[in-house]
Amino acid sequence: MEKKYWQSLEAYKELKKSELPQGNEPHAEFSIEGLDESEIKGKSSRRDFLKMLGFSVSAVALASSCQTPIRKAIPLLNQPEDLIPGVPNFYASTFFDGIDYCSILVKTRENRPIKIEGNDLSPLTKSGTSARVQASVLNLYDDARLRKPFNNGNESDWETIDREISQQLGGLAQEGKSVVLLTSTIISPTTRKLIKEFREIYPNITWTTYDEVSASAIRKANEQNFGRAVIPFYHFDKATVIVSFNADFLGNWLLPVTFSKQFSGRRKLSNGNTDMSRLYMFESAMSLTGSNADYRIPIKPSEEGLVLMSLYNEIAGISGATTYPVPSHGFDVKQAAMDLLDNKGKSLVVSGTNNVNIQLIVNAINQLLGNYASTIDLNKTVNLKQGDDERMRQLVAKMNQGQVAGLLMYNVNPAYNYPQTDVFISGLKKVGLKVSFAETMDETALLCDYVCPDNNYLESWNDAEAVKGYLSITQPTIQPIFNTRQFQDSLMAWGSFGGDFSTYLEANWKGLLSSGNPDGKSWAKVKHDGVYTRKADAGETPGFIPQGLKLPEANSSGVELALYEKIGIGTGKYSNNPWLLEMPDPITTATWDNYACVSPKFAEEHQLQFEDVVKINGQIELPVLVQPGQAYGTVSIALGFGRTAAGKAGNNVGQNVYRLMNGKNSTFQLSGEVVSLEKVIGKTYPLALTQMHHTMEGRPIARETTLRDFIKNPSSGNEKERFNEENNTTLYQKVNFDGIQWGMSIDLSSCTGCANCVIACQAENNVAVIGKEQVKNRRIMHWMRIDRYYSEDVENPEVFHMPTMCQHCDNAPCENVCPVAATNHSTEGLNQMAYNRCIGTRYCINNCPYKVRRFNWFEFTNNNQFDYNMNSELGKMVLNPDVIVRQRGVVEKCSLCIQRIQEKKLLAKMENRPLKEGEVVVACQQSCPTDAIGFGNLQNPSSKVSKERKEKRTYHLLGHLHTLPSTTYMTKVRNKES
Amino acid sequence: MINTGIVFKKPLALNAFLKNGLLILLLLFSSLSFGQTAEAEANFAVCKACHTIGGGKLVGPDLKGVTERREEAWILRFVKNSTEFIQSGDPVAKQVFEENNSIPMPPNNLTDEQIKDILLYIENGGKVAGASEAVVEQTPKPAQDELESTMILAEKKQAEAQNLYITFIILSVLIVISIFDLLVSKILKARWIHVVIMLISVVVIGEIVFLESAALGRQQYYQPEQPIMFSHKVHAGQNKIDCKYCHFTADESMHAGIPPVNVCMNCHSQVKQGKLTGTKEIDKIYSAIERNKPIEWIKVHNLPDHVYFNHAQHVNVGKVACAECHGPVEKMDQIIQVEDLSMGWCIQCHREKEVQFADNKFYDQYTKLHQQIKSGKISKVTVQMIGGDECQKCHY
Amino acid sequence: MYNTRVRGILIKGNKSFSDVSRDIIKPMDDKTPMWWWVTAFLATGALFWGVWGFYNTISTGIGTWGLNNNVAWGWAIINFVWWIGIGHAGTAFSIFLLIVRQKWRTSINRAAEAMTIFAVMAAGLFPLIHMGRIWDGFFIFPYWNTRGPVWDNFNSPLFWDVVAISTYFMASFVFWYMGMIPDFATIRERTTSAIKKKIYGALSFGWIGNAKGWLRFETAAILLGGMAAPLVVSVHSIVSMDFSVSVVPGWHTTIFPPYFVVGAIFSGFGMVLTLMIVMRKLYKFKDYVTDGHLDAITRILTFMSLIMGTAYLTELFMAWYSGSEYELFTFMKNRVTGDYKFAYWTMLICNGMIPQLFWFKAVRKNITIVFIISLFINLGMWFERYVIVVTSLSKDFLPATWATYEPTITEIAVYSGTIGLFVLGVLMFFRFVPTIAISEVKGVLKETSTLKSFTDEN
Amino acid sequence: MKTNILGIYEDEKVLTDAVDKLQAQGVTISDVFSPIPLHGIWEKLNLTTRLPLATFLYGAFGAALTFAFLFWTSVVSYPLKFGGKPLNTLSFIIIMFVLTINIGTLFTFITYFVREKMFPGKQVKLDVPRTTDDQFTIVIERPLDMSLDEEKKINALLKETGAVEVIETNN
Repeated sequence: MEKKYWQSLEAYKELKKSELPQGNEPHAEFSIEGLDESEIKGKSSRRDFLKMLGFSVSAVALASSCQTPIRKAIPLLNQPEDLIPGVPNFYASTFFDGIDYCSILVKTRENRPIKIEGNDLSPLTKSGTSARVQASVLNLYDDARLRKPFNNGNESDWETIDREISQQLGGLAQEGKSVVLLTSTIISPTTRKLIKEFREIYPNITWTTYDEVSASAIRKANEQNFGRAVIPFYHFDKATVIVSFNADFLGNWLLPVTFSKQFSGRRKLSNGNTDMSRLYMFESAMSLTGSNADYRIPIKPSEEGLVLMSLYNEIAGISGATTYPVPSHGFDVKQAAMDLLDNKGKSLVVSGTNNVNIQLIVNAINQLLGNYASTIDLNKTVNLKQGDDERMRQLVAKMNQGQVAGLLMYNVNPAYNYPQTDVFISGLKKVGLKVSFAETMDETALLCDYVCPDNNYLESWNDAEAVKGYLSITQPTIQPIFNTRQFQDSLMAWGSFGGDFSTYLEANWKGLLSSGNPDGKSWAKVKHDGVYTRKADAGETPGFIPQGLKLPEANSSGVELALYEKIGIGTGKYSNNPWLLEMPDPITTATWDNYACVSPKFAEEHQLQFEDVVKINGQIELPVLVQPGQAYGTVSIALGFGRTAAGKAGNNVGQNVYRLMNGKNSTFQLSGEVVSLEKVIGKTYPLALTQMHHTMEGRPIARETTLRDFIKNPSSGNEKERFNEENNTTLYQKVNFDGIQWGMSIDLSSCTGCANCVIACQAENNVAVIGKEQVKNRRIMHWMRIDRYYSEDVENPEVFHMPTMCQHCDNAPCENVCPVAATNHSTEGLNQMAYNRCIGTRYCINNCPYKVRRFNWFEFTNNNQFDYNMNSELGKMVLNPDVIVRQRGVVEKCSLCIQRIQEKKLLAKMENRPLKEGEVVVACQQSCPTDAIGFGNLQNPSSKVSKERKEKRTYHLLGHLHTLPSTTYMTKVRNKES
Repeated sequence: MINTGIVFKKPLALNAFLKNGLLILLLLFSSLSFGQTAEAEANFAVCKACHTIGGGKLVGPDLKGVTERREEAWILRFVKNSTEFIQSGDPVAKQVFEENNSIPMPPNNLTDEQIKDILLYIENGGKVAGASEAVVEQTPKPAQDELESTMILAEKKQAEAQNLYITFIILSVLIVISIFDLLVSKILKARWIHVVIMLISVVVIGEIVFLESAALGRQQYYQPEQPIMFSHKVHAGQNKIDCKYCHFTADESMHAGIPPVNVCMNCHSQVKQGKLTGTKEIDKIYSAIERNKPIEWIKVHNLPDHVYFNHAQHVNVGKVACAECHGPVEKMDQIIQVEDLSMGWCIQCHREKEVQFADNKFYDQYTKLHQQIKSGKISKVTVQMIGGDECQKCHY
Repeated sequence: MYNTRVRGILIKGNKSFSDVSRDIIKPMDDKTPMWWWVTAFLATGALFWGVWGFYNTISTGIGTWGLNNNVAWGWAIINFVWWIGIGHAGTAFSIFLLIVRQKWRTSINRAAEAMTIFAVMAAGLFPLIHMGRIWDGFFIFPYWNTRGPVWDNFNSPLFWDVVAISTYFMASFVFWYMGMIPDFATIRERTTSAIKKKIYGALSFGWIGNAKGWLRFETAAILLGGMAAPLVVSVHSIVSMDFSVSVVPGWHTTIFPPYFVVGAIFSGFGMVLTLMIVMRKLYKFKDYVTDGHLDAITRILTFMSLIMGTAYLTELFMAWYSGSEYELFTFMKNRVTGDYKFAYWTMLICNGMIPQLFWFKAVRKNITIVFIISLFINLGMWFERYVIVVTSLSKDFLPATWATYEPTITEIAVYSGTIGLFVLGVLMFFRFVPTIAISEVKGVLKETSTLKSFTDEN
Repeated sequence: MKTNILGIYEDEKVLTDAVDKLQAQGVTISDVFSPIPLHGIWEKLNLTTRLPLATFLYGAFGAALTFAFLFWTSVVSYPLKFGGKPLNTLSFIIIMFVLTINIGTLFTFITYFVREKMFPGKQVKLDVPRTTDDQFTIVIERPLDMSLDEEKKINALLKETGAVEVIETNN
């Protein structure tokens, strides 16, 4: 088999390289486990530790102290040709965990994945990723991962497990007893084919798909309206007016990375473009999308139907369609309706509520607006969220009736996230054969007879078709670290397929590529690119079958509950990922917890204060977080917390609120439940927020204007910059650069605050995780933070997201004050920080007006007090060997990814050519789903940053201080009337 | 008397510079010549392990004039897979095989064109076309002398390091004696003698302590025992195997790389007996393969963790000869660290070393420096001038 | 002689030269009193707690303090500046008053200088302990090294601090020691104990007190004093530049150098007052440190307090006058009315208002009240540094980063340790060194005693 | 072998007058010991010191040395850029100012002891120990060839001028 590999993203020779070794027996020289035992001893935490594998080094401290320890250099026994120690390889792959989809490149060093980058060849995600995707690489090195298969809680081996399960499955098949394969959504065509074939072998097996947060109502509504139970593909890039009801399409809903690309692409204002889409958001909790809306209207869950129906009535009234009576409510939807009508066929109405009635109204509006076949593509279906809540309910009922003899569970954790966990668990106890494929011993796996740990996706072969026609490949980038086996291989073993899944996949793909392959892409090329687009037959949009609309049942008698997914933790799959746990929520900036969000007015009325503990429904105790923009009379709580069997970082963080889901209708809904909320007198619970002050105090920090003003005057909202430029004087000569001057430019108009960059930076630069207590002490280590400011109305504020990192000032205040010259300026305009020179006076931190410098308050490596990935031999595998792990007592900060700059400079020198524009791509910029960050050479007049710098929107943060930052920001433009 | 890292560096660095200049000249010529022959030279590096061109018989025969002795087609077949060729019953091949102690030549996967290029290279007398005799023959000589003197210096300094401890002890004793005399025994009446002795001793001891503590963690003249008595003198010196044949990633990676066993096996699949150690040491390679365990070499040149050093930058881009940092490896049976690898030593070179400014197109973007060269303001561009002494060139 | 007329008698009790020697040396010869042991015990306890604080900080990290990403300097720097301020008294007394020919300084300057030495030692510990990597602290000295050699950043006020404070310590110590040499000789000649004779003999450097010796001594003293005089101004000016050179609103202001210098002398005199009242009580030095001396100090304090008040008002005015929203916020919203108003008003009342009570003669004459006010001054000056360091950092330019600061037990321990060190130092000074400059007192004794009849008559 | 005649006084005023009187009588006073500095005496004994000049030179040397060091390190040896400031910055003034004082003070201090030949632990034997306490001594050299008359005259003069005691010591 031949396999191509990426040297790096662009302009790399396609080299024929040997395949990564496959199979289950780990090669001695590749096995991280092996190294774990023999080589990595003692406190080798720094770069030398990281030089391991291909060039592993171990230090043995001698008994006599003053001697330098002996370091061993252990070469590979046989060095594979594609492995050059010290040079990264990039493999195209796909991230899919049952919920989120992303096409990615995996950066490996010495055959060890260390970073996820976006794949720019993907037509769907276009080099974007999300924070969860970025953090997924750390899951590979999670200590909680199972190292062996388990049989009734005891360690076992694959032969025994295979023998016993095959036997039992065979027996059940003969008896004709019902066995259920319960999986998360599977978008892999090959896996689906495999499951189909597997079920042919065991005809008694039925297959149920379960999504903890489902979208089955959309499928149901579309079945009623179009006769197809599908989720259509939405074109946010084609929509001029978007009205969203609780659909957080920039954060969680379906394909957030794709939608972010589309949405922000439609709103770019560079190069004289003044055309911008407009977003209306009706929602209960402040979501990431809501924070980016031009108009945001907080509504209670019970009001969603009313408002939607009014919107429908407005449009129908003008279009001459049937209107329906609506009880009066306080919301005016006329403006939205007019905007939509003005942009017929170029508008989009979406709702994230999992309620058929709501979705039927949404469909009716979109139909009236003629959006089908223009902004909504019913032929290009989205394959995510295939779960059917009704079938899941039936399954649980059957289990309780004892009708299920066997249950194989892949990538699901209903014992944690099924809304009625107790019902599920009691049902599970009645099941005879219980098999889990979980990677870790999660809540469900604990209850199973057999746990057959699946490989991490970075160790697996797979494919994915998130959107019909858009396929991508998952390929292993590392040998399985532990004695685990891919789910598909397990099925093949039990179905006696012969061979393994990689050959099965290849065979399937060869067949797939033989037809409908216009470019004639080879299998090798597909593996190289990671993506493949099948020729799509245009297909006709099916006719609309009108349905009678009715308002959903709604209970508005008390405090209404609106559950939501956090940008970091999501549904709780990655609750043991310290990066995600510590990622500040883009809206609340809270880390490490979930909490009950209430509106300021509500809080005042109920005498609730930040960190007061409330009891929800008399059972769940949660701290209060007063959230501006939260709909009055509602309370919002994030899902995904309160895991009890996630691992050392994620156990017992926050509270599990899945049981508060609304199951009144046939679907499980995040909102709609009415809860009681009582204050626990005298009890508080500390919350770790990274930002405690939420307004700008009238300072010109994040600048904004409206589209109308911007068209009239491109520098509107940014008048201060001109003033500063004209009035700045200095005693000193301007810094003179030759050849290279690095600069960054951040478009606040594009940035949605999704925090992908924060995690990308953390992964790239070995940023430490410090735990809740230290975050609470305001000591977060992230080099990049996203400042979030509110303005205007406290009940419904306007939101700014402002990524802030080291500005690399030419007149840097921090440089002047360091007594030991540990920080100074480079000829390339970088503010350099020499960690090993730093003695930790922290004067630079004080004197940095942007407060972007971070101090190592403790030793964060090999310290049991900070028991996260850097305290585990396995967890440290994720560290980037090009970046040193900082010692206690030194100051660190954004280096503009100096290691990437140096790497690309070296490459250019080796190839005897000048550096190309866009060649050096920094970590935060690479995977930004909205392309808000630009980076390049300011001395090159044709570079993107140079051009953006000339734009009228551009300003320097705190420019009046005359720090001359190399980083500039561009005014946020809101598309609203005033 | 003590290596300050600065005082001693001057002449050394100067020598290094002279020597580099010549080596660069050499490399310049080679890069100017035809690409094919340059490649041939690289490919011939493998052959050099057993063959010479006019240097007499090593393991295999002297290849000088081989194109006249044998037909091209014969050579092609032999080179590609000699064992197969011999077994096929070719009498000439068999004869050659037996003449050379029946040591088979390992098969190669070179293309016909590549082999032909090598032959052309051999015909040329082992020189890249275009390079003049004088350059090749004469330049290495002074350089080698320099290296030899470096070697002597290294040994001398090693001895000096020994003396340092003795000095330290003697002076400490002197201080104690003079204090004793001053307070108790009072043999010497002239007190200024005590004062002078103590002052001088304190200054010298202070200097020793300062320099020794500066050298803490550094390993100049470090020469550990290796698991295999591998001699660079034999391989790089006598057999003239190119450094980059074994340390083959030095051109493209930050690590020069310790060769994996399969590189050893390229030659040692045939060469099973060493001149000095017989089969004892070479057998360790085979045993490593049998036990499926890599050889655990002791790393000699260690940099602290906070230093990022990239071999490709220096070897490939900067055209720095290996010996400039590693010393005369081809004269060492066991590798010894010649330089102290201190930051001062690095910086000193960065200050003096000239960048391949005109030759590498990467540097085209430094327009102001180019102008200065044109206007004659500066004669050369050193690494320092493009920011080579800045923190984040090495520390990140 | 005009000063004597104005001031009245400097030394009371019609002392002869040998009376002076006997009185001042007596406490050194007496049995160590009980209060000494008790205080020393307490101070040692505090010192040990401080050692724990040091250990905790060095072994675990600066994270044991209450600092955060925004407020990166806290108690350590506050206390550092506070101690340095206190350390200004010695030089101010010895040199400023020497220059303005205030002869009444002679009874106090030795103690004040000793206080300076110990205060600067206590202060010097803070820059050390507050370093993240104390084991690499030697990087701060621009010594010849094998790293290039790489030097220091001479633009950094912290580097200036190192230079200024070590110079100040050295100059103060040298000046202090010079002054003690004739006194040590006096003890050497007076004592009957062989050990003391040996020790003080060694310390006296072989002083004989001949004319040439006195000439050189006096010249050297004036030269050292003359050179140290600009140091009094420069040291705290440089310390103030730690703040004023930065960009932080509330720090970035040109008034800081004079404001700090005056503040330092103010706090130093405050501490001298505290110490002198204690000393004259314990050692019955009322004849040497007379009510007149205390009165003089209180008068100076009144004036200093006025300057301090003016400086505070000027800051507020400048904040308003600058029109900078950041400055305005820091001063008006954050300090005067905001979260830190307690600290701000404590500072203002203790420094600007309470010392104004000294306008009343009744207050000046009542030593108890004077003592209490002197404590208030010490407290107020501590709060001044707290206001400057913490409020400015806590809420600076970007509201997103605003964070609050609270000290931890470790920081308090370190502070108490330095207090312990200071007190212990002062106790040692009380015990083993003549606390009043004998020869200098003798120098002024004649002038005043000859005028005794004159003053008595009036 | 010389001896000294010592006149011991108990009051500085008396001593000062005595010096005047003795000098008027043509007696050479070789030294005066006192517990306090006697400012008037120095001129009378024609004593001067060049310590101020030395201090000035040290200061000048300190300033020059400091500037040379700062300039060499920041501009020549290892130039590093800090916050857009020129390499040769105004900040030098502050360091120069302080180090000038530093070097001046230290060297003055050392010079004083060198000139006085004083060092820690120096053993001295005072003829009149109370000169460090409350007595003043006038020292008059008595060469071996001095006549007894003359000696007597000096003794009488000393007594006359208020000496409480006159003694003779070997030197």
